[in-house]
Amino acid sequence: MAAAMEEHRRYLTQLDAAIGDADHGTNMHRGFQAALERLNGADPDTPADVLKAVSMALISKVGGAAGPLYGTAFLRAAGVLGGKGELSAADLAAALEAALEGIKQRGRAEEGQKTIVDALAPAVRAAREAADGGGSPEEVLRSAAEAARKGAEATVEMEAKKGRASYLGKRSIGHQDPGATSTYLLLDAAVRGLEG
Amino acid sequence: MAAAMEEHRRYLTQLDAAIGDADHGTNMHRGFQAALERLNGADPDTPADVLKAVSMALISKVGGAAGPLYGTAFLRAAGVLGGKGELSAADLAAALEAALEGIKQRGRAEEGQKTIVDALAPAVRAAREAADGGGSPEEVLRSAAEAARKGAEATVEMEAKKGRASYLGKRSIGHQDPGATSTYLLLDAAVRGLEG
Amino acid sequence: MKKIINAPEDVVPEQLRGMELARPDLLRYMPEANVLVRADAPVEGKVALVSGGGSGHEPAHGGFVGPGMLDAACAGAVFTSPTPDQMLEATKAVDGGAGVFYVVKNYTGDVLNFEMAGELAQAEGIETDYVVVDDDVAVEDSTYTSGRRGIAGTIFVHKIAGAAAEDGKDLAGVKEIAQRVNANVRSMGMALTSCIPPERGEPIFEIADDEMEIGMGIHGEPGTERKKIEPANSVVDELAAKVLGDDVDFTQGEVAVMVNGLGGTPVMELYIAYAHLADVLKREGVNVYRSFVGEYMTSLEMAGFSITLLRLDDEMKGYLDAPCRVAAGRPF
Amino acid sequence: MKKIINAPEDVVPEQLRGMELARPDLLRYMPEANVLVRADAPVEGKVALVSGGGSGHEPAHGGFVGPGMLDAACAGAVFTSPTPDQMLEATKAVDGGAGVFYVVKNYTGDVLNFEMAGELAQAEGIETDYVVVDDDVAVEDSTYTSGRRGIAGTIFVHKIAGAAAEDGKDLAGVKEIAQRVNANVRSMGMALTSCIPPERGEPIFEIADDEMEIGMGIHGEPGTERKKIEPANSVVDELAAKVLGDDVDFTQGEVAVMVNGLGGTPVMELYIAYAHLADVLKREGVNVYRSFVGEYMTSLEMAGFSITLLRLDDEMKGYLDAPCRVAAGRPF
Ligand SMILES: Nc1ncnc2c1ncn2[C@@H]1O[C@H](COP(=O)(O)OP(=O)(O)O)[C@@H](O)[C@H]1O
Ligand SMILES: Nc1ncnc2c1ncn2[C@@H]1O[C@H](COP(=O)(O)OP(=O)(O)O)[C@@H](O)[C@H]1O
Ligand SMILES: [Mg+2]
Ligand SMILES: [Mg+2]
Ligand SMILES: [Mg+2]
Ligand SMILES: [Mg+2]
Repeated sequence: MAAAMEEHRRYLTQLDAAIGDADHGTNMHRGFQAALERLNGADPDTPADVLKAVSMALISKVGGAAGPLYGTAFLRAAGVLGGKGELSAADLAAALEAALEGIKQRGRAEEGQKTIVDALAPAVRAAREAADGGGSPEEVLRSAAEAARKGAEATVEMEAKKGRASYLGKRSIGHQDPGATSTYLLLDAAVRGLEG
Repeated sequence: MAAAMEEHRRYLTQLDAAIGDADHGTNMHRGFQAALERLNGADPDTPADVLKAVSMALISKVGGAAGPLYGTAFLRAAGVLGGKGELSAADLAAALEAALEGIKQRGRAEEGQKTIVDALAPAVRAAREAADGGGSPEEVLRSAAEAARKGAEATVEMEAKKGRASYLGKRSIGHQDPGATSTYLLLDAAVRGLEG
Repeated sequence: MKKIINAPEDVVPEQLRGMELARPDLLRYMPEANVLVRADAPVEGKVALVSGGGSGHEPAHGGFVGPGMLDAACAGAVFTSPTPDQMLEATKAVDGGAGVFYVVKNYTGDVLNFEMAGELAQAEGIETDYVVVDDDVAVEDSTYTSGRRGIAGTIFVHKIAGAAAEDGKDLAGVKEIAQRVNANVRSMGMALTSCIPPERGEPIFEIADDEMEIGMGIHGEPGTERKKIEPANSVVDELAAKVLGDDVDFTQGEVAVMVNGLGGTPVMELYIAYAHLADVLKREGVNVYRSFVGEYMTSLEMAGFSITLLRLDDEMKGYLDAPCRVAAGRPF
Repeated sequence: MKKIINAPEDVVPEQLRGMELARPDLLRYMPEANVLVRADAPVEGKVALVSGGGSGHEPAHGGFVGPGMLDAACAGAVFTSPTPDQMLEATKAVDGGAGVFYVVKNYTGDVLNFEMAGELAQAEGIETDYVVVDDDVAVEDSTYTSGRRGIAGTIFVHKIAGAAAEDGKDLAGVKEIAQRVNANVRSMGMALTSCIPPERGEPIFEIADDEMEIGMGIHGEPGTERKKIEPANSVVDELAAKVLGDDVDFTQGEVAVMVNGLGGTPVMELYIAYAHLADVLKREGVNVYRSFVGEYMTSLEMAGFSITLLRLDDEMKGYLDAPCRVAAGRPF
């Protein structure tokens, strides 16, 4: 994920320049670099420990809107996984659901407001469907990422109601939301992580 | 003269931009506009009265280095002319000499320092020569203007020792001095005035 | 990139260190947290005021730390809200036992991070509360959206709530007057140029040489309208009409006026704008109590300005006039 | 032209009127003469201080008019010395019977015009005297040439001579301490961009995006060297070396330090420069008494800064610290 944020740093910042303040890429990159360092130092036991460490890094290093939102998401996901070692498809779906709940609560956002939620909510639905249909963990993530990509693309047509882009009102229409896009990129990076 | 300053305003300012602060054209234009207004309102009797009115306008409206210098020059020239009506060739030469003395005193400048003096001093010598040689008033002014032009051109090679350009040291070499140039343009305008 | 900096990633700590070195009488720098606190913090028994936000708005907020205003300022990366960790450090450093009050500008990031910091502080037994400032009338107000931005009006909250805390008000009292200031303050800005965040290295937006942006945010967020540059008086007319046309009736009582430069605009132009603003206010029946012309809340080197009106009551007047000692702008 | 102005020819009177309207407690504007005087002028029995110069250096000089500093400031056209007429009007308005003292920056125009004003005032029976400030070490010193320019160090003359006059010194005494300040103050600046005089409408000089100018004047006069932009610390090293290498020994006693922004440079960058300057001074054994970071003497929207060192004696320290009330930069 850190590599993905490194790779897409300028792209995300570019998206943020159009309707925000041109720092989303830098913010995410800084956060995931910090997470990487924390993980390299810590050698965590369980997936939940990894998520918790990432959450702490994001909360304490990112700032802006993305820091507390993604930080909360990773923390909540860690919460539902408890001490589990190997994660099942259902575990993954539940973790994504908890993450979404955390973000919605913290950000007081709903679908259709041109935020992270617009990528994560469809991702959660797709993950749940894949898990319920007996898909593998890899399939769960892959369908979540695919749905997030579509969700992020769908933000182009939306008018922002939350976050910095909301100040633009109708002028926010026609641009893809940086946060929704970074959500897709993170899920996509997770898929690649499993594959590679 | 006011027309000449209007015409050459940008040129003088351009010269001043290279080695000064880019206002000589604006300054001279403002001053001679004010002189014109003053003369239109006053209807002066003698050439000396005209010069005095111009001097007052320059002193009170120009500011910068050029205001007090040219103001003093016109005032001194008026001084030697007294109440005379028609001016002889000798009168003109004497007036130019007095103007030069005034400027040298006020500005503590000598020839070769890349200032007004470098146009006016050769002009005075040429005027004196023409007057002594029996030239007409028109010939006196014409040779003064011609000498001033050459003098102004010769400032290109000089290093400024007085005025704002002196801060540049050797970097002032290679540029024509704005004040010397405006002296030539004023004399040239006087010639045209007599001719036209 | 035309900047007097060393490495872009060092601008925040270097400038904070510079402020401490320049004003050791006023400021102490906590390098681990990128926080400036009052040199004499904590002040026993006083409610402590903490503000902060992304860097790039200097002198806000570190320049307003000192007796009579803020107890601490947390500096985020340029245009990026600081993190809860920093805020928690600041909170612990300034808590004098009477609680800590956060002055937060209404940006999602700032609000969320200060909220988390408040939760963390409360878990450590420090009472906290906050006000969210949203004075920018360029943005449409609505409870359904993020609402309005906080811009230069925030400085009036710092001053008045700061004086109230110095005067001994308790946490609830400080919150009440901070909210009262926010309810009575309205601002709007415009920009002629973009600014260049150091890490980005290029302007946030392109704007033609004959264009201006009305209703600009202080982070380079696009404004409400892009149009051809107009004379200063027309621009002031437009901003003033928006501010006066909002829901605060500025013809009642007296107002404080601020003409705030965004960083790249010379002092001369701010006074040219103020001259016309004073005429407009007079014509509209607005009585000016005091006015403030200068740089209070900037946006790096952006050229432009904002105007702010605050309707005062007697208590606010007293606190506005109360002495304070801060680094921002003081010549001597 | 990216400016918040109306007509270029109106910028001076409009901004002076704006200053009076913004600070009626401090300033009175004499529109016929483009002069700002202390609201309570003339002060009976006090030596009156008058300064002035071309406009475009705001807050200098009008922003330094007030109790404890200047009695009047004469504003010329942008970057053009004011005229003797204006100075005479100012002189008459502030003369309280103890004489009038002119603080003049060393530019041919300023010197000649103030000299003529002094002659005119003396003809009207008002005693006058003056100091010529020439603190800019970028220019080589020589009695044969015009000598050095007066730049930001002038503000220290305003402050200290102003406090001395307020303290009751007579004309000779004020002149003596003003000369003492000038003898002990040295400055040097640099610029990243040109400024745009309003009547000209375009930059005074072209400078590439990766270039800077060292030893820049405050009127857009070219500096001593043009080179590639370097990190802030290297630039500070270079300016500090020139200032410290001049003929005042700043390691004796204590010094006042000024980092002065030229108008377009954000506060952030001034503090970044100050952070390193403080390190350099410490390393060189210079003891800082007080420091001043901000915009004191600008050059319209030029990006850049200057550093100024003043070696203090005890009397100067007292006058530097004495209270004053002026419009420049005061936040509250
Ligand atoms: N209330 C919210 N709920 C969910 N996501 C949000 C909310 N506000 C903003 N966001 C997301 O945050 C992204 C911006 O993040 P970032 O640029 O890092 O923060 P900032 O806006 O503080 O600069 C937006 O693109 C949007 O997706
Ligand atoms: N001491 C001096 N004696 C004679 N001429 C001078 C002196 N100083 C400056 N000048 C002339 O004045 C000119 C500049 O005038 P101007 O641009 O109007 O004033 P400023 O330099 O104040 O902007 C120079 O080009 C030079 O010819
Ligand atoms: Mg952003
Ligand atoms: Mg000039
Ligand atoms: Mg941000
Ligand atoms: Mg000039």
